[in-house]
Amino acid sequence: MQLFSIEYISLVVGFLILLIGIWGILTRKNILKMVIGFSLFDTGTHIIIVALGYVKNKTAPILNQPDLQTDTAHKIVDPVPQALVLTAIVIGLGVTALMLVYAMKLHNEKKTLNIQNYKDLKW
Amino acid sequence: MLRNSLILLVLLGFAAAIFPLLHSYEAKDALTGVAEHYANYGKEEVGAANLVSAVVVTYRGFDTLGEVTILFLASAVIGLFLKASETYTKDTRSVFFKSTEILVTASRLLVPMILLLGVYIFINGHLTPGGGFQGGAVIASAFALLLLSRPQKHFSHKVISVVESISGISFVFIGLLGVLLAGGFLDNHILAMGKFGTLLSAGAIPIIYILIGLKVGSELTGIVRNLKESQKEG
Amino acid sequence: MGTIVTKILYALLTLFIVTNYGLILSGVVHKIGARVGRRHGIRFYQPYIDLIKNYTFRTRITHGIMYYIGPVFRLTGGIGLLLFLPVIYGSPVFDNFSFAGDLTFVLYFQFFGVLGMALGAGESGHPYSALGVSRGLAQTTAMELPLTLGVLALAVQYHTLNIHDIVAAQQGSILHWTLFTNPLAAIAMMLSFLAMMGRSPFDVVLAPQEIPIGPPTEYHSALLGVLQLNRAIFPAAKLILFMNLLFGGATNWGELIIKTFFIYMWSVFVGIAYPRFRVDQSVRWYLGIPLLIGVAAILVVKYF
Amino acid sequence: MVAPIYIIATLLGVAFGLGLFGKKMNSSAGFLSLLALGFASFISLEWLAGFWLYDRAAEYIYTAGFQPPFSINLLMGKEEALFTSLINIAGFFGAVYLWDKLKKIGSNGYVTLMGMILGLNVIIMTRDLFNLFVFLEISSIATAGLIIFSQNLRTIAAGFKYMLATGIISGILLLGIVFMYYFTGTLNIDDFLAVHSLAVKGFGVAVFFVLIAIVLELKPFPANGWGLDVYESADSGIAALISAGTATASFFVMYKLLPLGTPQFHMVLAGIGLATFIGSNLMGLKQTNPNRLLGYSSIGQVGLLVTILGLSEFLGERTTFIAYSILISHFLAKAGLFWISGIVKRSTIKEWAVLRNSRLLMILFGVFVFTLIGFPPFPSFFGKWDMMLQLAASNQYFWIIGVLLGSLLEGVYLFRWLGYALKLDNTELPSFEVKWNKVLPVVVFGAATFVIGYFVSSIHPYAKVINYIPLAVALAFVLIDFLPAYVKNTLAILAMAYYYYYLYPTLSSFGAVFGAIFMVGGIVTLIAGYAYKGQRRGFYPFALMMFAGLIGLIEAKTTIAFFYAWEVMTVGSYFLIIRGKKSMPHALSYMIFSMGGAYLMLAGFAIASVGQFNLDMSTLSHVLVYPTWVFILLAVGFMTKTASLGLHIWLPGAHAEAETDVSPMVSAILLKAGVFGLVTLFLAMGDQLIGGEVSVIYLLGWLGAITAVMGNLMAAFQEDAKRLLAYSSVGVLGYILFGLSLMSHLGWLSAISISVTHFMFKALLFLAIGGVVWRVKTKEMYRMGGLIKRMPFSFFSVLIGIIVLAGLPPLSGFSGKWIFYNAIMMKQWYLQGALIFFSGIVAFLYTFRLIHSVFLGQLKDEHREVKEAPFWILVPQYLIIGVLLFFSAVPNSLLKPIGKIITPYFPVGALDWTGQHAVSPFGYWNGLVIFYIVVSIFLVVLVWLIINNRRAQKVKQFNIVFAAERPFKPETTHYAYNFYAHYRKAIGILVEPKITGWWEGVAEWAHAMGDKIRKIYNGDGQSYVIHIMAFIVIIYLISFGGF
Amino acid sequence: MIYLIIAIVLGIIMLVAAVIAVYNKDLKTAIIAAGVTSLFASVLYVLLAAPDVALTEASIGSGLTTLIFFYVYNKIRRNNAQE
Repeated sequence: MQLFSIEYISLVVGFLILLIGIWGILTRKNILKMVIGFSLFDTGTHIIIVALGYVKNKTAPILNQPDLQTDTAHKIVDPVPQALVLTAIVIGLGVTALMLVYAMKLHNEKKTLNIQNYKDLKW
Repeated sequence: MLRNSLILLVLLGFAAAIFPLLHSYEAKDALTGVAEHYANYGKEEVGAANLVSAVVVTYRGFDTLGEVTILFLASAVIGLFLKASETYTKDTRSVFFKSTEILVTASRLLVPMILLLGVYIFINGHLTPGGGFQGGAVIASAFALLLLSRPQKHFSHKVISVVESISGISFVFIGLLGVLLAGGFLDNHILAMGKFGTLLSAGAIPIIYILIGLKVGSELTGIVRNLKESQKEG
Repeated sequence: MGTIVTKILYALLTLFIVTNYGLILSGVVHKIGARVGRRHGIRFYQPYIDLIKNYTFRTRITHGIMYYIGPVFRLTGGIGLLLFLPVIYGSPVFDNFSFAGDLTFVLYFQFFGVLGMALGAGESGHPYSALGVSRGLAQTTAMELPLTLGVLALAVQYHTLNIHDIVAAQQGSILHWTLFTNPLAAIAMMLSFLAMMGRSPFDVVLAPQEIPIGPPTEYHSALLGVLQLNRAIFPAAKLILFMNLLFGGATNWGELIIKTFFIYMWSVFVGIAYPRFRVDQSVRWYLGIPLLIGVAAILVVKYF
Repeated sequence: MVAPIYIIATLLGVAFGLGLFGKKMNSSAGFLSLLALGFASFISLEWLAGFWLYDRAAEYIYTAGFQPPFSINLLMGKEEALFTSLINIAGFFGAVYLWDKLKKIGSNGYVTLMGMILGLNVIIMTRDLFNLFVFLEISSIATAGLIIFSQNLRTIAAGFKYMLATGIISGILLLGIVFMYYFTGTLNIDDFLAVHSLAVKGFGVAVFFVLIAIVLELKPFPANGWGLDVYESADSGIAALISAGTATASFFVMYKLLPLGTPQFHMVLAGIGLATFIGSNLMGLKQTNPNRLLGYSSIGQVGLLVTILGLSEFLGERTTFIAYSILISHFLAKAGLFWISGIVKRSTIKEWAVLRNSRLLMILFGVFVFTLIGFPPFPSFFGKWDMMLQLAASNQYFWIIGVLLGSLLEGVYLFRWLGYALKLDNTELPSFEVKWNKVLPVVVFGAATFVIGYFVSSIHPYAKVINYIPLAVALAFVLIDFLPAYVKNTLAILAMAYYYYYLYPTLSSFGAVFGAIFMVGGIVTLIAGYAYKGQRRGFYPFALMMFAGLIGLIEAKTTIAFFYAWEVMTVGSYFLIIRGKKSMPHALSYMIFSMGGAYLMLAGFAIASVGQFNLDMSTLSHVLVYPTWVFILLAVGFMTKTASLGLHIWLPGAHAEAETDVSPMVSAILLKAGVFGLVTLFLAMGDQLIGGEVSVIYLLGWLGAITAVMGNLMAAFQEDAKRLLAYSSVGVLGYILFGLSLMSHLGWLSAISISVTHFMFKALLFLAIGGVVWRVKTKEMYRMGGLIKRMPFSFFSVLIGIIVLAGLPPLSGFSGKWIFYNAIMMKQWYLQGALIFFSGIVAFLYTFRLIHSVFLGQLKDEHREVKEAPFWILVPQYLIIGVLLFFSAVPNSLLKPIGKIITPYFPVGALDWTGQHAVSPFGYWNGLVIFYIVVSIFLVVLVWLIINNRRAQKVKQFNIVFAAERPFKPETTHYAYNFYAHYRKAIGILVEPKITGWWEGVAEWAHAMGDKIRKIYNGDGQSYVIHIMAFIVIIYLISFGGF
Repeated sequence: MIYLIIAIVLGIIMLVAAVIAVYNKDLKTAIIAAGVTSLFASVLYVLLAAPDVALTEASIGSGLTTLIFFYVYNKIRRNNAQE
C-alpha cells in the first residue's frame, strides 16, 4: 500500500472531514452549526466513496474515446461508487434542507438556536 | 469540559472503529465484481457512453426513482411545514443584498442561459458528465438567481407542481412500460438503442433524464420558493 | 338396643360420681386456698349450696337465643369431654364413649363448650364478656403449644393416639408413668395444665377478685347454675385426662381421686404462690420456656 | 396475481400525481390516496393468500431487465408478502384514521404518508443493500414529515431530534454499505450472504456498521431517546404508523440481514434486544404520559423481537413462528392503543378513566393490553410459549429469565393503566368525541387479534387440540350483555350445568373432585347472582371465562393446554376482582403476582419439555433435565395462586374488595386451581431433592405450616370482615399445602377433603358476610354488632361456617383435622404438626371475633331497621349448610370416595372404615356416633335448663350490669375494635407486614431504578446523538473485543 | 506527481475549511467555509476521475446547499432582529 497516493490521501482527508463533522454535531450547541456538521459529515463520506472507486491512473467511466471501448474494465475507474455518490449527494441535499427548515421553525418557537433549550420532552 | 472529553473519547473510539476499514484498503488495478460487468457489457446492454449514467438510470434506475422521490418528499414536507403559517407576506427584500439594477439586468441575461445549460446537461447525460440531477440543480439555481434579483417576483406554485407531477408520473409510467414492453421495471429497451455515442441513443435514458431533470429542477425550485415565500418570520 | 341403654346408664353413673367429686374438690380447694391465706374460707360443701340456690332463683331473663344456649354448649362440652374419656382403666363400665374418638378428638372437643359459651356471653352485649373471651382465646393459643408438643411426644413414644393404649403402656410400675419415662413432655404438659385450669397466675380471663369479668359476668340463676355444674365436671374431666396421659391412669375410683387431687394441687399451689399475669405476659411466657421444653421433648423422642 | 411492482408504481404514481390536484380537491385527493393504499394492501394480501393457500413459489422482480447483481431486484416471498401486507394495511387504516387531519393538510400530507408506506414496502422487498439505504431515507424523511402533521414546539423539537439521529444512523449505514461494496464488488444481499465468510477484517467491520445502523433504527436502549420523543409528541395516528409500520419494517430488515452477522454478533444482538426490552419496560414504570408510555412499550417489544432474532440459532425452525406471532400481536395492539390514545386525547394515564364513556373502546383497550402481554387467546401467547420451550431446549436459561422479567415489568405498567381506566376514582369523566373513521380502524384491529389468535393456534402443532368451546361460550356472553342480569344468570347456570353434565362421564380421579368444586361450586355461587338487579354488565363474560379456564385445567391433556387454561382463568378472574369498588390496586397486585407465577410455570413447563417427544402432561413424570428446578418453578407458580406465605400479599385486598358473590368465587373456588396444579405436579413428579439432599416437598411442608400460622394470625388482627376471611383463606390454603406435602395417603386425604370443605365453608362465610355488608354498607366489623337480631339466618350460616372452619367436632371440619394429626404422626413431622395445631387454635381467635363483632354484642342505632340479607344470597348458603351437615353426620360419604381416588397413588396407610368408624394406625374416630352423642347431651342439657328456666323474659339491650352505671351508647359498649390488642402486644411482632413491606420495597426499588435510568433521556437532541455514537463504540468493542 | 501535490494542498485547505466551519463563531463564515469544503471536494473528484460527481457536488453540494443555508440563516437573523 502506497501511503502517498492520491486515493489514499483522499481517503484520509475524507475520514478526517467526516470526524470533524461528527465532532461538530456532537459538540456545537448551535443548531445551524450542527447542521453544518452534518453537511461536513456528508462531504467526508462522499469523498471516501469516490476514493474507494478510484483505480490508479485510469480514466473516468465515460466511453467517448473509441480506445476505451475495448477491454474497458482495465481502463476506467469504477462507475458504481460514483453512481452511489450521485444519489447520496441528492439525498444529502434533501435531508439538509429539511433539517434547516426544522431549525428555522425551532428558532421560530423559542427564538434561540441553542439545542439545549429544546428539552421540553424528556424522560 | 467533562462532557467534551467524553465526547472526544467517543469520537476516538469511533475513529478506532473505522480504522480497520482504512487499514484494509488496498489500491486496485482493475475492476472487479459488478463494475467489471458494467465496464465490459454496459456499452452493449445499455448503450450509454457515460457509464455512470448507465448505472444511475438503468442498472440502478430504481435507486434513482427513490432519489427523485426523496427530493419530492423533502419538497412536500417543507411545503407542508411552511404552509402551516400560510399568510404570504410578499417578502420583497433580497436575501443577501439589495437587489441592484446590475443584478436585475444580469439576471435577465443570465437566467435563460443558465436554464439552457441545465437542459443541455440533462439531455446529454448519457454521453457526457452530468445528467438529470445536475441539470435539475442548475435549473433550480437559475430560478434561485431570479428570486435573488427580483424578490417581488412570485412564481406560480401551480406551474411548479404541475411540472413536477407530470414528470414524476411519466417517470413511473416509463418504468411500467419497461415491465410491459421490455425486461422489467425501468428497462431502457423500450426505445431503440440507436447509435452508440449519439444523442438519440441508449434507449429511454435521455427521456428519463429529461424527466428527472424537470422533476429535480421543479422540486428544488419548489424548495427554494417555499423557503422564500414562507411567512416573514420563517 | 340394650347395649345403648346400658351405655347410657353407665355414663350417667360416671357423671354422677364425677359431678359430686368435682363439687367437693372445688370446695376443698377453696378452703385450702383460704387457709393458706390465713382466712377461714368457705365450707367444703358450699358449692352444693350455691348450686341449689342458683337453680331456685326466680329471676329469669335472657338476651336472646345464643345467650340462652351458651351455657348449654358449655355444659355439653364438659359432660362430653368427660364421657369421651376412659375414666377407670380396665373397667368397661367407666369406659363410656371413649370408643368414638381418640386423643386428637378429645383435645379438640375441649373447645366445644368454651367457644359455645363465648358466643352466648357475647350476645349479652356486655363488653367485659367479650373482653374475657378475647383474653381467654389469646392465652389458649399460647398455652396449647407446649401441650400439643407434649401430646405429640407422647404419641410418638407410645406410637398411638388411643388413650387406652397410652394408659395401658404405663401400667406395672410407677416408673412406667409418662412422668418418668418422658419427663420433658410431662413438664411441658403440666405447665400448660396450669392455664387450662384457669387458676392464678393465668386467671386474668375470669378475674374473680376484682370487677367481674369474663363470660359468666352476665349470667345468673339457672343459667349460672348450669355453668357452676360445668365448673365441677369440666376440671375433673381435664384432671382425668392428664392423669391418664401422664400418671398411669387409675384402675379404681380411689386411685383416681388421689391422683387427680394431687394433680389439682399442683395448679393450686402454683396459683397461690404466683401473682397473676397479664394476658400478653402469659402468652409470652408460654411461647418461651414451656415451648422450648416441648420442642425438646419432641426432639428427644424423635432422635433418641 | 398483480405484480408487486404495482404496489410501488401505484403509490408513487398517485403521490406524484397529487400535485395536479388543487387545494379545493382535497377530498378527491384523499379518496385517491385511500384507493392507492387499498390497492397496495390488496396486492400484498393477494400474494399472501397465494402463498398460504396455493403454496406459490417466491417470485423475484427484476428491474431494468437485467439479472442481479447487475441490477436491483426485489423479492416477493411468503415473508415479504406478510410484512408488506401488514405495512399496507397499517397505511390504509392509518389514512382512514387520519382522514380529518389529512384533509386539512392537503395533498402534501397524503404524499408524505404514501411516501412512508412506499419506502417501507421497498425496504421489505428489496434485495439490494444500497437500494435499502435509499428507501430507508425515504421513509425517514417521510416520517420526519409525518411528525409535524401537528405543528407545535413539541413535535418540531422531536422531529429535529429524529432527523439528527436518523442522519447519523444513515451516514453510518452508507459508510458500511460502500465498504461492503468495496470488498466484494457487489451490492446484492444474496451475494453478500454467499460470501459473508470473507476473511478480511475490514469486511467484518463494514458489515458491523451496516448491521449496527439497522439495530439503531430499531431504537435500542439506551440510544433511543429520539424515538421516545417522537412517540410522545407526534399525533397518535402518526405514532401508530411509526410503531406499527416503521418498527415492523425495520425488524424485517434486521431479519433479512441477520445471516450477515457472525454467531458472536447474534449474541450481542440478543443482548442488545434484551437490554432494550428490560430497560425500556423498567423506565416505563414511572411514565404517566400515555403516548410516551406506549413508546416505551413499543421500543421494549421491538427489543424482544431483536432478542428473538439474535437467538435464532437456539430457536431453530420455530424462530419465524415465534417472531411473527409476537410481532403481529405488537403490530395490532400498538396501533390500536395509539389510535385509542388519539381518540381519548388525555395527557396522563390517570385521566383514561374517561374511557368508561365508551364501552366499545374500553373493551378494545383491554383486548390490546392482553394481546400485548401475551395472554390467550391472542397470538403472542403461542409465540412466548414456543420461545421458552426452544430456549429451554437449547439450555439458554439466562434468556428465559431476562425475557420473562421484561414481560413482567411491561405487565406492571400496562395493567396499572388498564386499572386506572377501569376503576380509578375520578370525580368527573369529560366525554370525548368519537368519530367513526377513528373507531373503525381500532375495531378492525381489535377483531383481528382474535382472528389471528385463532389462526395462530390452529397452525401450532400442540395448540390445535385445545378446547375453545368454553371460552367461546364466555365470549358469547359479551354479545348478550344487554339482557337483564337474571336472564344471563339463568343462562350461565344452564351453560355450566350442561357442560358439567357433558363433562361428568369423562372426569376421573382428582379431576372429578376438582371438577365438582369448580363446576358445582360455580353453579352454587352463581345462584347468588339473582340478587343483582339491572343488567350487571361485564360480569357474566368474565365469570364464565374464569370457569372456562378452570374447566380447561381439568380437561388439559398437554402442558400448553394447561397453561392456556390457566391464563384464561387469570384473565377472567382479574376482571371479576376489579369489579369491586376499591379493587383497583388489589386487582393490579393480583395480576402482577399471577403473571409472575404464570411466568415461573412457563419456565417450568419449558424446561420440562426438553427432550420430550410431545407436550403431554404425563411428560412431567419423566423430566429429563433439572427436574428439581422444574418442580420448584411449577410449585412456586401454583403457589402464587394458593397464596402461600411470601406470595400472599395480593390476596386479602383482592378478595375483600370484590363484590358479594365474587368473593366466594375467587376465594372458595379460584384458589383451588392452585391446589389442583400442586396435586397434578406432586403426582407427576413426586419429591425432588435440592443438591441431592434437601427435599423440596419437605420445605414446602414447612412453608405450608408457617403459612397456616401466619395467615390465621393476620386474620385475627383484621378489622375488615372480608379481609379477615381472605386471610383465613391464606391460612387454610397453608393447611392444604402442608397436607399435600405430607405425600401420604392420610395427608392427601386431609388436604383434598379440606379443599372440598374449604370451598363450602368459605363460600358460606363470604356469602353470609357479603349479605351483611350488602345491607349495612360497611365492612368494618366494629361498625356492626348485634346483628343476630336483625339477620338470624345469616348468623346461623356464619355459625355453621365458623364451626366447620375451626374444625370443631362434631361438624365435618374436624374430620380434616383428625386425619391431619394421624398423617403428621405417620410422617413424623412433629414440629410442623405443632405449628398446624397452633394455627388451628389461632383460627378460634378470628372466627370468634368474626361472629361476635358482627352478630353479637351491641346493635348499633343505625342498624335497628336493617333487613335480613337478600333471599338469593341466602339460598346458596342454606344449600351449602345442608351438605355440610350431611357430611358431618356421615363423614365417610365424603372421605371414602376421596380415599378411593388417593389409594392408587398412595396405597399405604389408608383408613380402615367400618361403617362410620374410621381406624388409622394411630387412632380412631367415629363421626356419626360423636354427632349423636354430642347432640343428645346438648338436648338433655337444654331440656334441663328449660325446665329450670322457663319463660325467660327477654330484656332490653342495655340491661346489663356494668360497673355501677348503665351504658346507653352501643358504640362505646361494643367491644370490637382492636379486639386482640393484648395479643398484638404479645406477638404483634410476628404479624408486622414485613413481607408486604419487602414486596413494596422491591416495587419501589424498581420504580426508582426506572426513574433514575430514564434521566439519561435528558431531552437534549445532541445527547441523543452522543448516545448513538457511544452505543456504536461500545457495541463495537464488545463485538470485536478491541482491535 | 503534480496531482499528488494538488491533492495534498486541496486536502489541507478542506480540512482547514472544515475546522473553520465547525469552530468559527460567525455563522456566515462557517456556512461559507462548509461550502468551500464542498467546492474543493468537487475539485478533488475531478482528480479522482469522477467528473459526474464533481459536477453534482459543485452544483448541489456547494451551490444549492449553501444557498439554502443562507436563506435559512437570513430568515433567522431577520427574525432575531425583529424581536
